[in-house]
Amino acid sequence: MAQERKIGDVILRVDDISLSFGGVKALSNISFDVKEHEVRAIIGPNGAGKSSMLNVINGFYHPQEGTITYLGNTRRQMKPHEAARQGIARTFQNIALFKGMSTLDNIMTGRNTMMKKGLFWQALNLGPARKEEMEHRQAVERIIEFLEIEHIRKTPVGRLPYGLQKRVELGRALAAEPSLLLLDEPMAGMNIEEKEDMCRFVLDVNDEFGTTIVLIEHDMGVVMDISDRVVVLDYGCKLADGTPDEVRSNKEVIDAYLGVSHD
Amino acid sequence: MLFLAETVISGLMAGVMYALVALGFVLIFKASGIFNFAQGVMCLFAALALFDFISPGGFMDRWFGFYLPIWLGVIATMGVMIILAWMIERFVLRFLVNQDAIILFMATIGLAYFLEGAGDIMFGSDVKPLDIGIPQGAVDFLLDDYGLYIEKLEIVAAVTATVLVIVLAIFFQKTRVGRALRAVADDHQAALSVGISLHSIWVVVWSVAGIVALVAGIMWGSKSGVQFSLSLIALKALPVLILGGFTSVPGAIIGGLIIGVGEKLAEVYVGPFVGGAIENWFAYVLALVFLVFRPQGLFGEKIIERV
Amino acid sequence: MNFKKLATFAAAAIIATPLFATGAKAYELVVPSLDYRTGPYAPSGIPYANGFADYLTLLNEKGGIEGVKVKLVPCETGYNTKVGVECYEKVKDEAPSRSLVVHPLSTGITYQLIPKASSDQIPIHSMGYGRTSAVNGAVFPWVFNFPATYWDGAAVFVKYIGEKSGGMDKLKGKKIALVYHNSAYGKEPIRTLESMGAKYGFNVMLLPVDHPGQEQKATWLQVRREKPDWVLMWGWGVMNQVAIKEAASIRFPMDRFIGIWWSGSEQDVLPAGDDAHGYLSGAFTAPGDGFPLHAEIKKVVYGANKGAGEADRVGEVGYNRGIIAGVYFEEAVRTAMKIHKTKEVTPAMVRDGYESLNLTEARLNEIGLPNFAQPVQISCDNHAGPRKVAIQRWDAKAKKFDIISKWYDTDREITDALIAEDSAAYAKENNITPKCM
Amino acid sequence: MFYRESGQFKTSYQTDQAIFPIAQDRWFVYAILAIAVFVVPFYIDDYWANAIFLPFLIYALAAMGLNILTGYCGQLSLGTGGFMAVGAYATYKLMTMFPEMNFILIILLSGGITAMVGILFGIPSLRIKGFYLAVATLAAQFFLVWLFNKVGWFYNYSASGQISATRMVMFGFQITGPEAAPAVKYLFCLGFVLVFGLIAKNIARGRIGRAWMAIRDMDIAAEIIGIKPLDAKLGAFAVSSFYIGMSGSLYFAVWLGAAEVGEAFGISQSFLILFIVIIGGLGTVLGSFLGAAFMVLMPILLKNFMVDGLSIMAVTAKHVEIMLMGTMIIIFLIVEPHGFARLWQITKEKLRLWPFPH
Repeated sequence: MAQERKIGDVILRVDDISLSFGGVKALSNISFDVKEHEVRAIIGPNGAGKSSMLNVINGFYHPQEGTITYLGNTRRQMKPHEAARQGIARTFQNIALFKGMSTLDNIMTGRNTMMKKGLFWQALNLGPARKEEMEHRQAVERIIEFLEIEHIRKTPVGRLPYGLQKRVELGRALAAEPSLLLLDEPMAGMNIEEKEDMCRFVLDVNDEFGTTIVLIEHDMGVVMDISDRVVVLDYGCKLADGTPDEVRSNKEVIDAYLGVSHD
Repeated sequence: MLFLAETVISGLMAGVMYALVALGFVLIFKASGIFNFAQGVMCLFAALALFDFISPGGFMDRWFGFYLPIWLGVIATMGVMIILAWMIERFVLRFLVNQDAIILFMATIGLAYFLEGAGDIMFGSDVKPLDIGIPQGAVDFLLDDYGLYIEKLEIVAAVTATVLVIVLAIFFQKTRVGRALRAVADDHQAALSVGISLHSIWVVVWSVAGIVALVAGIMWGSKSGVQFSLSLIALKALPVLILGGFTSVPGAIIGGLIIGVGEKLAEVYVGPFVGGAIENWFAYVLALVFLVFRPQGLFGEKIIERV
Repeated sequence: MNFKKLATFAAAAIIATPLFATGAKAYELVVPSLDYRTGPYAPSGIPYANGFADYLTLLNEKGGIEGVKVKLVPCETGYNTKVGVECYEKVKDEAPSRSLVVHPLSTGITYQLIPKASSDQIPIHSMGYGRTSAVNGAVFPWVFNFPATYWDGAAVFVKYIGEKSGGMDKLKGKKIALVYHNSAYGKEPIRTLESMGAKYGFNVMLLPVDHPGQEQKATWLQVRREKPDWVLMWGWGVMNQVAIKEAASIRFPMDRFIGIWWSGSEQDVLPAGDDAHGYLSGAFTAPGDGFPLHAEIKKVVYGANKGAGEADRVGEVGYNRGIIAGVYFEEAVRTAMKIHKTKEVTPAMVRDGYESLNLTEARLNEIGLPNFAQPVQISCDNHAGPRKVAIQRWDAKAKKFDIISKWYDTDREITDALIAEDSAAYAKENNITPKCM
Repeated sequence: MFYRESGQFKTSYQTDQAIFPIAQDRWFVYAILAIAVFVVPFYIDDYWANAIFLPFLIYALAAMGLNILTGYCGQLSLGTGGFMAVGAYATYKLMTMFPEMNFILIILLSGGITAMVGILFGIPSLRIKGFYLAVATLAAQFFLVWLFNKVGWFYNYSASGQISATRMVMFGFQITGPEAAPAVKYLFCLGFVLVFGLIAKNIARGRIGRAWMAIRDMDIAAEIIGIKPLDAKLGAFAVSSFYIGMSGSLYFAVWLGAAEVGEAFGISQSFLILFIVIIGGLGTVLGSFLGAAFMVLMPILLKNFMVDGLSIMAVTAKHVEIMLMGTMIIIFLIVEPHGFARLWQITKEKLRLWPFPH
């Protein structure tokens, strides 16, 4: 079904990104691009630098070298909240929800950047602030409906099971109506059914909202099924880049995954 | 010039006195992540107990008709502090495992209230001059021959602090319990999984902190008498803590010295121009300014943020 | 469930209400005692509270004042202003007589209560503390602060220094340091000292010490550097003993170190041990238990096991102040009974009693306190009475204070001007038209 | 039995987002309010006002302020006493400089001034976290107290450094000063607390409140979804200080009438407010009220019960009271670390299901 979508122009390109912590090199000279509306996967063994790559894209890590071009703007680093305001949303490998808040409030935070009414109106809870709140509530309710989590709307997320938390986190990212969605292992630790649900949501998001998605995933079956193009990282270097089929037949990739020693 | 030296030395000595209190905080924070606000009251409690063991007319004397020699009194007080540690673990901490840090912090304030009230009921609110034979007054030959004023008590305190730190270092590095403590400090879960009992570790660490409190209590008690205000020295130890880092024993010492010297210099050289009594807030502001540049304190573990 | 909660609350509220109405009983003279037997200042608060309580117990044992029993209502404040106010509100309407007078026993509580008690028509007796300008009874009709004020203390100390220096003109160029508790109380003498400094040409060096004052290294280093000729101290609590110890360490001569009366009780000097020998302080009562009254208290009160404290602590400095506060109260009530010709006096009548108080040496003799304190005569324009202060010296070997000087008069030229200025400012701020009642 | 939600359908998001969505809760709150406004003022006397109701209301207001900072935004502060002092001294200066100024305006301005000071001392929070920040806020506490003690301008150079409130009259009622009727003082504070309680609730459940809670629960994730830490944290410091400043203003002018900075606004004040917040429940407006009620009433109840009820000597009672307060705090933290507000919620949930246990 992925074939029917119109893949657009490149919206994000990273060029020669290098990142190190102290003396440890996390990424070296990574370049790849992401096109509009596509599902782009980043794969690689543990410690390959996948999460670091996402952290660079949304401004949390600041690379020592290289540039990121997003929507025509080229830069080396930015503040995470700036990235968010430009339409980059993400989920996290270890769930980073706001544990003390309800599902509804968590997802509402995703729309915070779009809410403009000031302290004064909010304090009085009258007129504009109230209207704005209701509009956004409606948008969030659509997402809740879409993710099928109506029943846990008012539950504090800290009390939810893992699979549902992952779903809420996706909801929070979606609430920001991102143009680029970064998913860090959205299916880690899930059982088959949950994974299938999650796959469905990811593809639906891509289909219905046309959101460009960059995802990290370990389950090769899932990756090969849902992604348009795949980047393979190993020890912070890019091994391969191409369609799932191309990558699957790449010798270096096979070596890396089968654990053939590098001389 | 001589006066400057005197001020610096006084500051260093005062710093040692602060460090003695800060040490107790560090031990407990390191091993259990608890910010123990009761440390100051523990100093008071230990000093009160010691006084009542060794003094004619004290609690012991009144109830049993005899009192202990100083060395035995010190040992007995250590016993009291260990029992106290056990009780704190048994009746308070055990029920608060895995709570938020702020809840534990509050619990220690509750504990401070309790000990304050209990100490007053048991030992009375009078000022008790604690005299265990620590020399008082200025070092005579320095004052007479060189015009340099240094207090004997503070030299004793400095030596005691040095010995204490060495003993603690040996305890942590060489003994089995000490290694277990360090393991717990590094990673609670991992330590538990290799069979270290958190309960007994907490008892040990609170006991050690109690004994450190006793040492601090003796020093401060000899200096200003044992009474209620002794518990307020906790407030003087806090800037030392943020400067040195909550988890570092050497940090507590170095932090204490920096704070001591800093506040004395400020009070003596800047104070007169702004109306004086600036040393209290100056210590905090010094620590604060320092923190802005090094958020984890002087020797604290570097904070690495992850998602 | 909700109702149950409410019910619990209601039950609790009933307990919270001050318990009134103990049935139809004989008229009693209610006097509250805002003790502070707990907290950081308890060592100073306990002897005073005991002296006051013991004296009133003695009065009752002897049949009360003109046959009317005194009802002492203690309320523990811990020297905390807010608790003090709570105490005041709780006891002020205590049956049957209401509170006839309030001794706030702390500068902070005094300042709180001055407006409140004035509007409730309850006299305040802040004995040797509180607001100095309350000397002016036209502005502060409900407040009494005899037998002396802080400003009198400061003035007397300067006089004493002048005398020891060989005359007031010898004060020129001298340096006098003031080590003070950094609070309203500690700041009291500053203005007096500065005015006197201007008059006599000495320099005043101010050294504030923050609460609680366990660490005074920096203060005494400054004393060492500046080498003042005299050090005065307005200290409180642990600050006193630490200061005395520090002064001894830097070898500051004790006979040039004078504390105000609240820095001059046994609890302030005992912890400093032999170092404190020769330390001076102001006094408005004689120390010791060598008076007939003390013997009587020991026999009647402690003999009947009704003592508030321990018998061997009768006669401490703080204790004697408690006694004299009791004596003043007794005499004020007697005077009130005489003026209004009733035994069922009200607070307003007792105020008149305080304002017309005339306690002579003969009467003090009769009570059993010969040469114990200065005679007191109060009038509307002088609520502070004699305003005389003596100097006492600590003998560390005998462990007792001795009065070593004559009773000095205050410097009225300086203090009266300051009092007039301050009370006028208060009157203006609070729209009071000064008027004698 | 009567506590049931069934039959109450919400037909719009607005009703769903009301403060008390359940009808019985609403009635209960209305009843309490009715008692507070129409019953209490007729029975209140000086003792009830000065010992119980004024401290309760004023501490509740301060606790709301600290709750915004610590409970909602997760920034632990021990500087509350210092910020209350800012409010009080601002009020004093405004009162004496502009005697004709409207008293409500004075209080609001005092809050505003405190908010600015709060922002200033909040700046380190951008770098410093947790207990380090808590200790750093003590710098504010000690510095502010020193400043008001030392600089004569703040207390109009009065001899002792005490400040005392001038008489303020509004609508013909005297609000400050010893002659003010207890009912007037009570209603004045009640008005403030109710209005600003409502405002706190509104802010907390909207965009700004969510941003604070996001920072509290996970500051890094909050930044990644686009919340500016600078705005959120300093905003919390500002709003929190505004509340604390107002409470300091009422505390000084309406309740105490006179104050000395070291005594009235010392570190123990900071701890007291923190206790109220934690015992009441972090991150709830209701908790600020429950916590304040507990911390104000408990010592008085204990004291009156022991001294008047059991005839224990006042001094022993005081020691026992301190011990019991400590013990109760510990027991309470063990039983319900999330405070009274959570306890209240659990009770309601139980009630909803009653008589079935689950």
